[in-house]
Amino acid sequence: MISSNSAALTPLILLFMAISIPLVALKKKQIAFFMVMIATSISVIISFYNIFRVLKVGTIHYHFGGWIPPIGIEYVLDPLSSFICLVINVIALLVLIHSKKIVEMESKIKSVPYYALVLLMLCGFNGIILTGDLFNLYVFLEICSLSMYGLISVGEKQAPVSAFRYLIIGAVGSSFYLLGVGFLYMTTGSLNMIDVRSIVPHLYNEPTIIVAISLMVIGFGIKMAVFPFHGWLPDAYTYAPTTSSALIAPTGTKIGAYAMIRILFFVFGVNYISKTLHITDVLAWLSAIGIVYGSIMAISQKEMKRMLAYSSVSQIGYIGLGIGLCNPMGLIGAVLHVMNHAIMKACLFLVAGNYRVKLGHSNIFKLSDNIRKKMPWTTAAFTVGALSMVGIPPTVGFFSKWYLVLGTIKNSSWVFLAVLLISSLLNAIYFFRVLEKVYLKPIRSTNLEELNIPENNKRDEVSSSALIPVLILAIAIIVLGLLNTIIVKGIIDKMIPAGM
Amino acid sequence: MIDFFLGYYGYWFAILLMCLGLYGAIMKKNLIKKLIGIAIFQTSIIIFFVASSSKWGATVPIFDEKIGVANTAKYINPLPHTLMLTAIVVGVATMGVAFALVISIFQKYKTLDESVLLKRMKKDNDI
Amino acid sequence: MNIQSVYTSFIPLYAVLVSLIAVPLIILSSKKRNLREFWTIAASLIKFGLVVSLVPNALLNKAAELSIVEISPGIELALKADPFGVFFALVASGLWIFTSFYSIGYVRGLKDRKQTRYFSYFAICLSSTIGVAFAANLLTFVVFYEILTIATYPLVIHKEDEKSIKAGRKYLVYTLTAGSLLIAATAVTYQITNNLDFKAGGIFENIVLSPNMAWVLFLLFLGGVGVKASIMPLHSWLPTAMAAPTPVSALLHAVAVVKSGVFGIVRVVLFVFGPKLMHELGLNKILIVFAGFTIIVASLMALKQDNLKRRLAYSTISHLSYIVLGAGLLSSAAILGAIMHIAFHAVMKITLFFCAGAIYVNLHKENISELNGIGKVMPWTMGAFAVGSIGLTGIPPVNGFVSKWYIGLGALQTNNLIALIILIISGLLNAAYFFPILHRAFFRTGEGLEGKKEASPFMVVPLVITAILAVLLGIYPDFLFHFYHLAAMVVTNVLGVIS
Amino acid sequence: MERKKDNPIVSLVSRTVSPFIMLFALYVIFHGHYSPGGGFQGGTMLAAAFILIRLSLGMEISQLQFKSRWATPLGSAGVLIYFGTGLVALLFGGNFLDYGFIPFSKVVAENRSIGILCIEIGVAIAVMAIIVSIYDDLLEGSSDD
Repeated sequence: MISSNSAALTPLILLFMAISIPLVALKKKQIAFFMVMIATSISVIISFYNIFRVLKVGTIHYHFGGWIPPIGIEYVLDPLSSFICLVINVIALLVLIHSKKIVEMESKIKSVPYYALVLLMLCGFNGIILTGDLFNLYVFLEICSLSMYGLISVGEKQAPVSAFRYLIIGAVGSSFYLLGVGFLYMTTGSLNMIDVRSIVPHLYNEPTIIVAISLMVIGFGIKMAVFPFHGWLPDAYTYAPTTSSALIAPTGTKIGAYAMIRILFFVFGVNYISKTLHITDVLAWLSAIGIVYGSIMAISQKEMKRMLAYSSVSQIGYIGLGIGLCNPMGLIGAVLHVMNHAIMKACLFLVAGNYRVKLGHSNIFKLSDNIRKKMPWTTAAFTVGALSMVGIPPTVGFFSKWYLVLGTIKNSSWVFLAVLLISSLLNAIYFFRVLEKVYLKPIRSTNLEELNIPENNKRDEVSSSALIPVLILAIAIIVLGLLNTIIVKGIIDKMIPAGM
Repeated sequence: MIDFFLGYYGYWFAILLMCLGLYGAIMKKNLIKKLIGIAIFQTSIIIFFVASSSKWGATVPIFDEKIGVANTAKYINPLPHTLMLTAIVVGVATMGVAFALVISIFQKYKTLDESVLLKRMKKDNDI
Repeated sequence: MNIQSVYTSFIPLYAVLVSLIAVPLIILSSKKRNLREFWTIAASLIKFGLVVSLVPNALLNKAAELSIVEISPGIELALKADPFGVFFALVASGLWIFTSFYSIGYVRGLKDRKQTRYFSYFAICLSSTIGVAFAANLLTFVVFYEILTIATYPLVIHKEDEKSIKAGRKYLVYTLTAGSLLIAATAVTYQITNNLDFKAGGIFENIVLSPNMAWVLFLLFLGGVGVKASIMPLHSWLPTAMAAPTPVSALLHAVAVVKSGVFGIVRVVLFVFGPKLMHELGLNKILIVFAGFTIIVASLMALKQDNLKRRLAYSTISHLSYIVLGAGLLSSAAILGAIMHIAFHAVMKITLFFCAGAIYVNLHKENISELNGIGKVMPWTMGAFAVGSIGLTGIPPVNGFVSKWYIGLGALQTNNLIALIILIISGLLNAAYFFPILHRAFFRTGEGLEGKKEASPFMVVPLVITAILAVLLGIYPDFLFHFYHLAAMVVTNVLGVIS
Repeated sequence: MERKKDNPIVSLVSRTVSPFIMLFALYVIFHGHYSPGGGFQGGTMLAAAFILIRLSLGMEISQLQFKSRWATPLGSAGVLIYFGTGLVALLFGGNFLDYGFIPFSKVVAENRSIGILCIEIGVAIAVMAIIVSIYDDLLEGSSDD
């Protein structure tokens, strides 16, 4: 039974837990956390199981209610979806382990509805990833967006405003997508992705199709926060509570990226997108601008979470650029960077959260080197993450950069090559700024007579539940960097769409 | 030419509403008015879908002896309507969340006017 | 071209890992300093032993090879101890032993803080240097090269004062930019050839390459490795980075970092582009021009430096360009001389840096104008200094003469007289900026030197040994380490002629 | 939030109308699967009936009719009914939501109709509860400032 339904199980289990939390945890609030743990770990196990099954037997289709598509809704497990699904669930599990103490500490958060929302969002993510139906994708998109608004809004004082801004932009975005679906349905008469894929080639010169594509791309561009549509992101990430930002920053935008890949390459077809409409070129240019813009903005920030948010904007640019290059290496780089950036950003945001727990702030200019003496492990993890963001081998960051560089050279698009290299230097600027703060003494206190004054380098590390996930992520950054070829050859090579 | 305008009046109406809603969502300073704009925008899309599936001289797609199964032309395509049912529910949910946000904004800042709001937020950020 | 045989062996990997394994031990024993220093010494000795154990096979032109893990489809993180790699690894690991003894004396003499961080990053630097030496393909080279860049940064800013932090920033800006250029160059190469394994005679040997592409690519490579090799427009981080403690300058800025830069250049010239292509497209002209310019200008700038370490830094810059020049001449003798100069210059320059450090720790003097009469106070130190400077000037019997002789010979082989003239002029300039120091030290009477004695044996013994080593290598270049044979082997592999 | 409760016309009309609205809502729900209508619409009507009482007679009285704190659990329960139906189908070897496999009776078509009815009921309860709870939350949100 599991094996026959495993394709659909992850969203179902998450949904089930999400709606049963308010009932079960009505009396005892502590149950909520454990239910979340159960749900996420089960979904992680299932997604592992799924990915291995996909690698063994190939693409798996699951028909809801036994209705055969295009009438019924189907879930599709192909290498791409199973891979992204796995990444999202694992990151979510780690972040939620980290959230144990944090959510208790944040006074504003009511843990029961908070965790229910978290699970609902994860259900939305899994649904978006797995579904093979355009309208169903819209529904899941709204589910996860709505829960994201909720998760963001319980943060600091400014949080509701940023969540509201996100809501306005996000609602417009998803409405655009819905409109695109409408146009597509009007022309093709089908909502099933595979069906549409088979119908669309006969309608390539229909203006309606072009309208549909552009509407959908705009909608996902907003969800994915590619350059002109990134406005909602920095505030949302900055003011959201630690757990929310650590949960949304690595996963939320990746979902948009995934949907973009899915729609562009697997619904409309590579050649049409790249050769006829040149939408990918537009995407690539926007992403390139976003890369530089995000890095430069990140340099000018003094709040760590905000800096990380802007660096997310630029990293999303990497993914968008990889998609826009529209060649195998570029796609490998993009998909690999979806994983890598999820790991790095989760690590860095959790570190920022740990700093907030111990210092009450994460303002870069207030950091000093006794924080390293206080929390050596957290700071070490931050260092690893930072080096990976800069792209120092053998961390994961270097290798996604490597594949993207190969992709740009394959298209012999030197501007993008330059952009990639420059952005890694800009990353170096704003991350080494933090590392200097964290590792070096303030300048004046280095004269000789002050050296024999004992400093308060008392260990004050965060609790293990908050530390272990960070360390796991930091180790993963290096290990996955060295083993990236296994992933690339084993999984990502299999998801290169036809005609690329 | 004329029937290009008259023949598609449903779509024209939807487009009109759409522009109206976008204008409201973007230009209006009051948060509630922004929300009304969003609502109008979503409604316009619903109208668009329904218009796309409406048909003269056809009835609801429920089996009817007088028509029979054979000539499906007499039935309206039900799918867009069901989709829009879902879309309506989604819209309601969005509105619910949005109003909750607006309330908490109002409790924190005692205003719904965006310009005033931004001023007060700036004061917070400086602290 | 005599064929090069390959056998699998873990020794290169061990040689890389030894000092990495030492790092946690050093950190754990940070409280007990003797134990900590013991780990450093042990690691350096073991590493040297491992490298030496590779020499015999390298002399038989058998390369130990090991591919660790595939880091990109078709490209492996692979180590290969070919004669050239063994040569460089021998220099680096051998001088690390002296440096670790020396730095014990140095940091204790200054009662320095953060010695643990100092020693651990030192170890990391060494393993990445050995990795650079043994890298079997370009991507592996890039990986270790970047690790070296990052691991050096904490040592440059070790003093943590305004000056050194600025120096560190400058260092990062230069080297990281270079790193990105190197990555770009590597990627382009991979796109063209689909193969990144270093090959004697060049990866591009049998591949038609459009001249424009080749020029752009070569300039990219030059930008990538030229920064660490501090070719003239890209040199200015090196004098600034002299803010680092002297042992760091000694090892990293006379041996590890800059030498991995020139090592990279020679790799690129001989093993990526290959002499044939270089010659056909006239790419070596670029090298000769840059190198000649650098040699002369750096020597001139060294003349007007009063800070001893800065003067040494500029002399390093000019001597690095000797190697680049030799590689650019592309004749057997020149390449031989260039490769030997990697080792010989390292020996001499590390002696000089040790002397500078000893003077600084003992008398707290950094400027040449203050060195009057210290020859009488620190006879051993200044004696070693004299040996080093004589060698760098290129006077027999010190080893500097040998390598310079071969480079000159190579210049004659390609009857490239300008290069020869450059060599002669720079010899004179070397004399001009070194001998005044000796004159001050020995033939002038300084004041305020009463009761001052020689520096601690920890520091004096290593520098005396290196000085003696310099002389021995000058008399008998093949002494003990077969530097000459290894270099000759490389030349044979690349050019297929016995020089 | 001060308000006049003793407005006879309003209270009388709303009291009289609201049961009929509920009745019609139930009709819509239970005929949803073979005629226009269904869970969403019926649920909304039910909610409208409750909200009418809340509007006209104020919180105190309407709490006797339907307590605000029931709303969230009831909503979850509604979704659970929906979900459970699908799960039962899954347990009996069909795909998720494949009512044909739920053994209400011998005839598959009958199973389907009963299954969809369960779904409609679940949806109706959920929608009703959620809309009412949205109303209540907005009310208290606006009242406690």
